[in-house]
Amino acid sequence: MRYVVKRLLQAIPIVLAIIILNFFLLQLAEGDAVDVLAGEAGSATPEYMAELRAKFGLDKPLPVQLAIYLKNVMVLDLGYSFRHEMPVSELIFDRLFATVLLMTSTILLAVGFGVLLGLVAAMGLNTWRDTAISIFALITYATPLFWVGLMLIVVFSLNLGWFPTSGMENFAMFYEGWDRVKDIAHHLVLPTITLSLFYLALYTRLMRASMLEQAGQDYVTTARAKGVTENRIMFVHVLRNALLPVVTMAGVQVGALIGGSVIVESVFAWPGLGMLAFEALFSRDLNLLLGIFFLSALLVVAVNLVVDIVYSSLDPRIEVD
Amino acid sequence: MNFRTWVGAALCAAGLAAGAGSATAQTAGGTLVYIVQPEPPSLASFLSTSGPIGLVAPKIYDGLFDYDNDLNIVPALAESYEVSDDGKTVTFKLREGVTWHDGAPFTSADVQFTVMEVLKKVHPRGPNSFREVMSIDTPDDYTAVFNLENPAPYMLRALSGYESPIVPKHLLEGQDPRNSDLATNPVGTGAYKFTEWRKGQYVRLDKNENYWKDGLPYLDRIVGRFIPDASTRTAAMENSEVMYGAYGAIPNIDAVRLRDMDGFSVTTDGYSMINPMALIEFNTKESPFDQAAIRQAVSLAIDREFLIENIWFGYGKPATSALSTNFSATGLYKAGLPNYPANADVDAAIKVLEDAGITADGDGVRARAVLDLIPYGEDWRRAGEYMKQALAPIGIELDLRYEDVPTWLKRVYADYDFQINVNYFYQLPDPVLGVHRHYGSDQIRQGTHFVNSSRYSNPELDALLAAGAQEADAAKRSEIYGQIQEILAEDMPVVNLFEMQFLTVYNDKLKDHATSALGAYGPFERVWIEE
Amino acid sequence: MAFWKLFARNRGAVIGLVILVLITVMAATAGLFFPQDPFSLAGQPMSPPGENGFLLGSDSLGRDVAAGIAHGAKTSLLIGLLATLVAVFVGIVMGALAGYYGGFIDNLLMRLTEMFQTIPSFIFAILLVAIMKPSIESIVIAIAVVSWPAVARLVRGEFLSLRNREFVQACHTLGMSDLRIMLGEILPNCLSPVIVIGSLMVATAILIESGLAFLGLGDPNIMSWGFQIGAGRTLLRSAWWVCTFPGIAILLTVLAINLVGEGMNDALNPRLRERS
Amino acid sequence: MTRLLDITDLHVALPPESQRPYAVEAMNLHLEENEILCVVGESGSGKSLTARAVMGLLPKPRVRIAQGSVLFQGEDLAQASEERLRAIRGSEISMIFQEPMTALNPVMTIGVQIDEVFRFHDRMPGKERRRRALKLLQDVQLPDPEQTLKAYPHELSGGQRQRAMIAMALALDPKILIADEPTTALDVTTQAQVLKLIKEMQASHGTGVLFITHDFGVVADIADRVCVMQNGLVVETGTTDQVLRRPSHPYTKALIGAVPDLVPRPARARSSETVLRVRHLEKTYRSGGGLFGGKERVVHAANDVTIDLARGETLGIVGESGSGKSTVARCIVRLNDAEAGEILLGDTDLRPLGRAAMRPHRARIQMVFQDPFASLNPRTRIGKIIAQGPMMYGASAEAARARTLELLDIVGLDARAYDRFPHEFSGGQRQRIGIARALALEPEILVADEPVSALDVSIQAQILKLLDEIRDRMNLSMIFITHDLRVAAQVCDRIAVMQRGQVIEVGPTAELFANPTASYTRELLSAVPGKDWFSEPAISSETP
Repeated sequence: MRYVVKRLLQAIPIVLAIIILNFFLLQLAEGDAVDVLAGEAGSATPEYMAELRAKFGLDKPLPVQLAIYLKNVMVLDLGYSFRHEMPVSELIFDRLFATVLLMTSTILLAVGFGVLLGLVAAMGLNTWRDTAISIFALITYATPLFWVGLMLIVVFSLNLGWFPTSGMENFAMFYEGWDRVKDIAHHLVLPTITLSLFYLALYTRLMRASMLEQAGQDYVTTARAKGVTENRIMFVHVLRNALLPVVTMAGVQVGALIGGSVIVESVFAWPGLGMLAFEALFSRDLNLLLGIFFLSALLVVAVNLVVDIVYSSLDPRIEVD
Repeated sequence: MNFRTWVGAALCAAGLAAGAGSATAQTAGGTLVYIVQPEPPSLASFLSTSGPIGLVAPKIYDGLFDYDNDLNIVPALAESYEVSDDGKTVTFKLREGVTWHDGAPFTSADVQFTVMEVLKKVHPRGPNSFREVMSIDTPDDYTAVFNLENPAPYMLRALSGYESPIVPKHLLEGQDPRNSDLATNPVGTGAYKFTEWRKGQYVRLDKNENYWKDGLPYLDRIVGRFIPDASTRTAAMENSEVMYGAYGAIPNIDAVRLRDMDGFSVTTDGYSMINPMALIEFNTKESPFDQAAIRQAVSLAIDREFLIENIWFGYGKPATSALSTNFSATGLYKAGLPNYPANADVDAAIKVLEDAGITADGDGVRARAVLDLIPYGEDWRRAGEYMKQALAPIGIELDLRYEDVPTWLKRVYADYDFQINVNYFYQLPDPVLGVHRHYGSDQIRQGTHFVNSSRYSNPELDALLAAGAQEADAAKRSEIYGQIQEILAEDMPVVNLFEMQFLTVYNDKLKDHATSALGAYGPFERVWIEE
Repeated sequence: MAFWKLFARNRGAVIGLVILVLITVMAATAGLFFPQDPFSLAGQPMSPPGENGFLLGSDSLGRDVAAGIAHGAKTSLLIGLLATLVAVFVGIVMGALAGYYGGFIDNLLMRLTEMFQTIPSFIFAILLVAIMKPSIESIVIAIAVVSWPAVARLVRGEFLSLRNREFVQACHTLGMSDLRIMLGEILPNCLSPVIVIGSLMVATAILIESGLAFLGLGDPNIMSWGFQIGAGRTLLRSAWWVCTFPGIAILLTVLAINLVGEGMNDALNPRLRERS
Repeated sequence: MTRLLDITDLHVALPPESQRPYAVEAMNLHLEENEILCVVGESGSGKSLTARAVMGLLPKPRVRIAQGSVLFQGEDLAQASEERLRAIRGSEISMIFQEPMTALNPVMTIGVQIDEVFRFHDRMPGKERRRRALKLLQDVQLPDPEQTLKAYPHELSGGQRQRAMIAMALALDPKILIADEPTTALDVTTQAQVLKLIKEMQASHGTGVLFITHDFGVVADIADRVCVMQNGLVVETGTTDQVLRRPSHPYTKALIGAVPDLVPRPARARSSETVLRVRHLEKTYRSGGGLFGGKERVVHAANDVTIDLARGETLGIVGESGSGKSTVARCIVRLNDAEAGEILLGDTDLRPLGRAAMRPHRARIQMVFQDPFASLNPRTRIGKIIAQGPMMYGASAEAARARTLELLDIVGLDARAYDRFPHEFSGGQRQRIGIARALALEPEILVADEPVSALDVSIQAQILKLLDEIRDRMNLSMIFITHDLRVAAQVCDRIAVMQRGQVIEVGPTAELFANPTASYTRELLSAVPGKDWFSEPAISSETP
């Protein structure tokens, strides 16, 4: 528990720095939320726009705006979205579920499959299985995400009709209860596959290398010298040690994953934070964008915490107290 | 000419239409899922004419009128209207027994409040549409009398539920309409009631059981889905996950493909009130486009057919004047003007340039400029790339600059920091509403979007525009607009490229969705789904 | 020489190198085979591959897809290389300072690195490009900004372990300056892993560029594979070739770079172990 | 006696690109019940691969048995199936390794790792397995066996880990125990304990032990019979007494001759001039802790250390790992900053000097490092490594080159070394290069930190000789850090013994060896392996 608190305290300066950095970066962007709103509305007088700016607090000097924002963030008030006219926290929490769902399923699939493929490849080193897995991993990594996404839609939604093309739920039906869970799971399949294919390669390769490295360690020789079976050596001795770098990598990847999902969210109309951030950026919805950066930073910190705990449970040398 | 008009004929027509509809045994019930793209910022159609709002809000709010596909007035909240002989008083007889979604009765006070306190004050186009309205009298609950300063025949074209939604006075009075809860929680009199808006996913409207048209709407529910990626929208349409997509939701190229498939159709109906025109805006205050000759040359060098054929896949009509040919019905459009070739005329363009003394340097370049364009999608990018290629042969070398919406808006309309800009405008049902804003000196309004960013100013034209706005006589009006178009064909502060034809792609099971001139911006009360 | 021998032992790496060389040659000779501007409207729009004189077909405006791929190779490789160079440079400076001096400097620089790793990187790249306006420069900078932390961490780790090596301490006892120790003694010894990670970064940069282009954030004035894909993605269902061939080009390049990177890893790393 | 193992004409083939075709060639060897056979040799002699060949643990297919037989109780292990070998390993033949930290799986408890031996060879209930594991841990004299079962390897000390390994190896009472340098990574006192343990266990179980080592001291202490290997060939086999006292093969003779004598060499006259005075030096290391708390660990690496170094003398600092001897050395050359005390070089206190102020004094104290592989930059040519020092202090390129060539000659290297890279040299040669580098600045004091502990014994002798020569020739004063009392006896005029950061005893080498005052010094001296064999002047060896 103390460890958790400590980690969270350590994260505070980082999160603040992220907010401040992005706050000033966004000031460099031309135009503001009012321009966008007025542009979308079709027409607006300069007086009206000035009024709007005053309403959003955009007329105040920058340091004051920042100070106000930071003061509010301290009490976890993320402010009001200019464009959506609702509290940022509400907007984000609406999307958080979808993001966390996609992220979790992607990590599980990518890590799970990556570990499995890496394992198979390492065990059949230099056989056709190893080669096939390596080539598969490389190709999935090298294929642009949106291409994979669109192709999966064409094949699995249009031609085979197995999965819906997009969205998170069936909006014609509005299922309840278990049916809804099943419906969401059904919608989750294609985006998860698309997103995890990219990361799959990473974990496969890492796992393979890690297995090979661990297989050359002295303790493996010891285990052999004890007469332990090869299967146990692989699946008990080596596997657990080989997983360590994979777990570390999974932690590092989380930040990238939230961002990397923009394209997948766009292709599959998945209502996640990535797309929201994208739209917020292009509508100069400062509060919303900063809120997303804030939350995703927290998310990364939280996931890393989980990763640390998982790591320490795998590796007794690391202690979390 | 007598301006006194009863709408008996229109009423009759509406009745016929309804009768014809009922003959084909509509199925009641079902959910329509249609594409709303992008996700609207709010549902405050009284504050914003933003496209996606238009796709949702008119299902919730009614206007005084609706319009059929031939732009005839169809009564809605107003059962009939009467225009005085001098054209300065318009009396609307309102429908009785209409209630708001929250149960409150709809009365003339709502109309008065909406126009005077909301539309005239905070609607983007309201101040223009209702500029002549001085006051509105409400002799009784179901009569609204508009007192005008000058006759405003165009006003009657701006009374749809999309353009001028009637909003509930009891929910807005005493508040700043720009800050009201109504924006995200709308309450109207329309066929559907607002139920839920799941950000990033959909907005859901359910059937209004107390709708004033008996037996309507047929559908139990309509759901507007937000799907950011165009290819995915097409796939969703193909997979029947959505049944309706308008305003280019399905890219033209895919629309063409779907059109040729069983079960899907494409229509260009439903956009006559919008009248969109693709065009080029020039910065007329800065070299090189401060000379009319070079602007004419641009117009001559662009192959309008090519644009339509290869970027919009055949949907569109080369522009031939400052006004759309859709205005020929009202006699305002003038044909046979120079400088609007359907196919590029490079020789003519070069001759214009040579005659004006704009000569090429050693590299064959006469002028260099940066082309901006409206950041509203891939088609426009293609258009920009095409223009770069099309203008090279006449010695105009373009660099392309694609920026996001706020940057672009600020550059063009606030900073005037541009040279040549591709854009599109809605000409709307009357030039006063949609066209004047491009050209009038009074429309050089720095910081206001979609007005005269060319900063073209011509006193002669200003006078003609003023006259045209008030002229009630059709023949005289036609003559005035003829002159206007002639001047613009020479000066070309704006080069019209082509009349856009927006596409609506729909599943063939979806019926009666194009009964209104508003099309996708219509109320959808008669839409039904075949089993 | 020994490097080549080890490298050549990895068949995949050699294949990758051959592909990479071919792509580079294609980029260098694009002007020879396709003298026309790749943006020029060369003929019948939407021609399928092999028709109307288009080897790989033409796009919706009648631009030659093959010419675009040849000319785009230059841009894509350039973006990949430049972004990597910038990222590697920044990463080395940060990582070297942090790893060498440790303590407060290390703490500060690593917090900074952590910060950049905490920001969702692709969104951040989008943000940077949007702010700086889409152009080659802004894309390169954005990619570099989101890529350097990985290099910094790697270099820091290497410096941390190398700074306590005896040969470095020997330099201290000679009274050598810090800068000279960092540049002359430690850096050359941690270049191998940096080269390996750098090679993979080139591939990632090319992918990021295509992703940015997909979202409409490419440089419109310069032909690149990302541009082609962005321009062709709506045609995917009607004219598959417009977007598929550049996609394959990206795939091949990324694949080749990865293979070469892996080969270098194999060739460089055991040697490093053996020597130190 | 039963013959347990009979190796005949064993050839272990190396991969094609190796320097020689066979790691082990035409080996004939046998092991009897209840005996300890030491296979001794220098690095690269093939002794370890012999052990692995017996266990069937060669890194196949690159290294394999090409020819010959390994008969275990009549069964040829070279032909045995993998399944059969697995059955034998751990139950009939078991093995312990050099580095107990890496040889144990870091993420599994000792208990689980011991338990595996039972699980894979014997069907017995969990309770019984646990009981036997506890018994084993008691047998190898591990404190608190209950707790140890639950412990992870990193929670034990080096000696405890090796004991756990031994427990594991002896779990099923194997006929043969193969021990591959099991004490090399341990401190001398721990080594003595572990050797004693192995011997006791062997005696009580009647095990045949194949003991691989490079250390003749260990051989002397433990072996019944000895087999000497050189470059894959067995050059001599015989009883311990035969081989150690009457070696027949010249290589064996040379090896034995190279073992430093534990009897100190005759004392030399000590100069009255003191060049370096270290006074009350303090240095602590902190780990953990930091801004947000956590347990901070403080190690007092130098605690009130006071030593003097006279001109021309060699002062040895001896102690086990963690005693702080290296810390003191590094503080003197200012690689580490001491917190308190004085380091008086002449009249200058070096301790408080900043970088710039220190620079003029740098050249006066130079250092020779332990690891010949890590102490030379792999990317720099030898010439530059040596010449860059003088050049930094203003020597011209030609002068530096001339000086470098001269130094190469002094340390016994060819002038052609100038343009080569470190990896082209052997360990001993590299150490010579390191010495040349240190001499390049013509220092007054040379600090040598375990300069020979990574070298084979024959090379060791050469380097020690070189250091001696140089000291005399250049009138150097030397601080010599070592853990090896034999080495210290041969090179040091005086010795300071360190334990836990403190100097517990200082004195002239001969006196200190003869009459150690501190009990720890006595403990160290008594733990030196083979002291009874190699202290007697009667040994027939060519003294270095």
